[in-house]
Amino acid sequence: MAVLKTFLYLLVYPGLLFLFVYSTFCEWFDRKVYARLQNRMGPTHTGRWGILQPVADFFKLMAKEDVVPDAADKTLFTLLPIVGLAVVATAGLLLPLWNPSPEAVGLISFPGDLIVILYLLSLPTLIAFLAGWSSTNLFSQIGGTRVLTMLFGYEVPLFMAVLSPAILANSWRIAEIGAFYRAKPLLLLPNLLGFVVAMICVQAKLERTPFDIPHAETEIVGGTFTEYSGKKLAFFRLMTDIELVVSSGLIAAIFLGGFGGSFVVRLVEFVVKTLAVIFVLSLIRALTSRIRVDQVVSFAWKTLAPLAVLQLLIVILIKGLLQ
Amino acid sequence: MTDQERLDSLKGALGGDILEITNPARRRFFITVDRAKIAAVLTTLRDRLGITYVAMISGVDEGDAFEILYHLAEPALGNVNVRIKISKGDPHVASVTPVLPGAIYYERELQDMFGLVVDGIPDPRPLITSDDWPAGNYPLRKDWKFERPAEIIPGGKK
Amino acid sequence: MKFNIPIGPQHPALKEPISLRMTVEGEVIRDADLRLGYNHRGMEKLAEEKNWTQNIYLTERICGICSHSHATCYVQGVEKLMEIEPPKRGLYIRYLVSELERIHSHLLWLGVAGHEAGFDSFFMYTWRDREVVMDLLEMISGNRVHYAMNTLGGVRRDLDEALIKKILDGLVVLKQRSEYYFKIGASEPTFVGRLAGVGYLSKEKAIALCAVGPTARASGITADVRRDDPHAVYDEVPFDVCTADSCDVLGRTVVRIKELMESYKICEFLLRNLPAGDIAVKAPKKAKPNEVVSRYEAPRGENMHYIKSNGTERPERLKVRAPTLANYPATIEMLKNGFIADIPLIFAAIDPCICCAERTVELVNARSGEETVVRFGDLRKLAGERFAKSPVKRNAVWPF
Amino acid sequence: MKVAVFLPELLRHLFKKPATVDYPFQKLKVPEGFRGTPFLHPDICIACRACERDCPAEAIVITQESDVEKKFKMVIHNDRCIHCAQCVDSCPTNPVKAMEMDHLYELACFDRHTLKTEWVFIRAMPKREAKPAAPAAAPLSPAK
Repeated sequence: MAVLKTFLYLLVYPGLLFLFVYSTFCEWFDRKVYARLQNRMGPTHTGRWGILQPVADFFKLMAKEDVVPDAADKTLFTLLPIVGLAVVATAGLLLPLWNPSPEAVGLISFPGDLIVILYLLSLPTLIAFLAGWSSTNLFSQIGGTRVLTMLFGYEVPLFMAVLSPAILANSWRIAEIGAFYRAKPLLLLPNLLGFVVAMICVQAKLERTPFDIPHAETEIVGGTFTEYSGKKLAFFRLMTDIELVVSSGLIAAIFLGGFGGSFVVRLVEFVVKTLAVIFVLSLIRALTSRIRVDQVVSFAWKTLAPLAVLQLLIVILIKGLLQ
Repeated sequence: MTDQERLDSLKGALGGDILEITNPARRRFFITVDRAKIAAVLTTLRDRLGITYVAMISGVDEGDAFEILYHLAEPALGNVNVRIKISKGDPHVASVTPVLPGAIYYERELQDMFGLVVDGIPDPRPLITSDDWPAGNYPLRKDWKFERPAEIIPGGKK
Repeated sequence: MKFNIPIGPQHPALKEPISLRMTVEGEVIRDADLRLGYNHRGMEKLAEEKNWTQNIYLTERICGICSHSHATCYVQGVEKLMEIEPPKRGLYIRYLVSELERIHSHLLWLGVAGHEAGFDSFFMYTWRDREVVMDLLEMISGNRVHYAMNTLGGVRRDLDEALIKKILDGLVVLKQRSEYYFKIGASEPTFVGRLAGVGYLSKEKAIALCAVGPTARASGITADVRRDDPHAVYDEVPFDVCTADSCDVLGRTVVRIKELMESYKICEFLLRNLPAGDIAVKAPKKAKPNEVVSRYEAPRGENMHYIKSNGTERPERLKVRAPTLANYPATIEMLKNGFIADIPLIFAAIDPCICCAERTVELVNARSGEETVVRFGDLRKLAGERFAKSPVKRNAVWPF
Repeated sequence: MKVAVFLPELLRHLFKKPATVDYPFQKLKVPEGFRGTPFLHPDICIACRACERDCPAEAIVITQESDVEKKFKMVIHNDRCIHCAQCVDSCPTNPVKAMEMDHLYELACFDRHTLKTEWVFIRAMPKREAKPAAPAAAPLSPAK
């Protein structure tokens, strides 16, 4: 029975099925908001208000011809999308959706899961680099190097910004951080700076405008995923969508507090908070133009990193005052 | 500046190099010069009248000879067209790119379309014809005819 | 490490086929080479086989964006050859459409610049507002792209009072919107950061390489055929030649926005001073043997047609020089020492309108890494082999 | 340096009606005078072939069916037509043109043969009092 239950957890909720449904919904939401901000209609055709469009896109891609370049390392080329999807889906399990009570320490909530989720969120970037590099296409390789170059820019500020609320809460466990801020919602305010830094870094991690440099279509065609097609591309797209859900869920859990309560309330709270984060991310996407990769690195180290350090200082000072 | 003054300044600059000069419309001058002197004439026009802009080079096949026109322009002078004649037996012309670097694409086009040989051109690759374009086919010569293939509509007649 | 990247003939940044081959070191471009000939339709040869009337529509189809420019350039030349003088009202309407076309072309360019810089919201807004001028042109001429307003001896459609009112109203909206973009686009930091200092072309180089249009004007050259060699109505219309001194893509953007403002003024002037009378005179079927050089300031720069007649219904020679060809040498100069990320911006900044050649394929052989030029015939053979080996057999057969 | 200058403009549009329409389900009206596809009024046509000669796309073909009857066949190849309406301008019939343009713009189809339209008609005689239609001089009077 316990095995069956675990399978249900992994496959249905909060595992693959839930992540698939919710991430496609989030993609639809992102596309719709982006379109409406630009005075367009966005997806309209599939389902009510086009709500099934990302699902339709996914299944359409699954049915397309799958081409592997002759010169590519076939094993790596084929494995990467699956590994990528597995990594982000695992990260999705760690979201404080399922097991938010600070007492219940178990498989998917344990001290230090914050570090694990951050680590799992770094992996897709490396996978994107490997995907670009293994497809032996000039554009993919340029895209791959750009992915890595950007990684050096935003990763450190993101870690510092995400860890500062944890330092204040004195815990490395997402559920406990959530519980701490539920108890003292006013302490969310000092983390505002970190929230802004984290939002920008997540935007860069998700490779969305102004940081969509690795797959800037007008410069390097499809970028890292130029050679990918069919099922593999569908997996990569799903990976990006789940990554969007997980990172916005992480930010929502750490920076946005909450009320707690029954399962349904918690689920609604999660959905509202992540959609709010995604809305802001879409707004940034519509608001800016793509910058160059050298501008990203200098912006990250000259602006974001000092701000993140400042945030850490603020948190440490407040922590000292509280004690 | 009136057209008469422009005409005078052109005559003054080029002097004996002009074989014929006409002014058919406002700000339009057609000068005929000897083919050997084309680079020298354009250098004079550039240095003495400040004409640095070559708008295009056009050619007409006149049967036994090519008529090549260098269309130049200058804000004050208007449009100056320098004409040379090249016999088909000896289709060589000197490159003007040392004088006017912007002429390179038009000279390559001349090579493609008329089969002229531009001597001293820095980049003699074909500009618009494909790499497997059959040699000796120069589309804008009057004796080059293109047979239009019969129209085939995919799907066949109902 | 140096390597070659092919941009085009098929590339998302290019709306038309052209091949740019970049030699890059890391992200910096060291050298650039240009290959034309993917879109050559043999129009100059074809024009020799069509009569004067048919050629209006042929020249109109040289380009989709500046269709009216080529047709007008051709028509004003042929009218000189035929020695006919179009009536004033016809000329006013003809150049009103010219200016509206300049507005639509510059708005289109602004959107494309936004898209190439990855600023899609700007792209969507400018193109939405471009619809206003497209609708006006559709109301005037009956079509959105190929207006077909020109005929030998005048224009084909008249304006009535209601339409004039509509155009003036539309211009007010457009003016407001453009001023807004000028303010907003110039102060969005990520956008300006992408444009400023990119694609530098010094004034000396621009003169030497015969750059034209906004590309030249952004390098501080005050060249504008409308002022230097006023054709038809332009010596009666007050307007300024817009220039910028920054010699970069930002300068080209500023020049185009300023030109938009000038075009609104010109349109208003033409509409308010529209003379009464006929819009066209009858044109003869044949033209006496003569030759003419016709110049016209298209949105992208100077358009030049050389037309030679031989006394028949057909031209002896029609030579067309589109402004983009004149800007290619300058583009190569601009690309050197730029970043890969700036290629689409620099290339788009000359507003390329590739109406040149066809039939060759140049590609890097991905298997060996060697660069080879594959002939079209070989490529077709390769495709055939691939098709024969392919496990899935399609029953549709391509008819050629 | 200002940051996020586009923000008010973006947010303003969030709840506004979109500028685009849901095309296949919702169609915009084309203006009066839109140039669609040319068609023939076979009862007026005098078969002068002015349209055939001036058509830049060579989309109009007129053939005589039989010598005695003055019976003509006209085919408009809509797959070649460039919708310039020069045939309407060239048509010398007065006051009603034998050639006219309709307002259709959805011309896509699966088979190019379905785009051909064909008329077989007896040539109309030019009226005595009207100006004799001279095919050599196509009038260039503008369309309304």
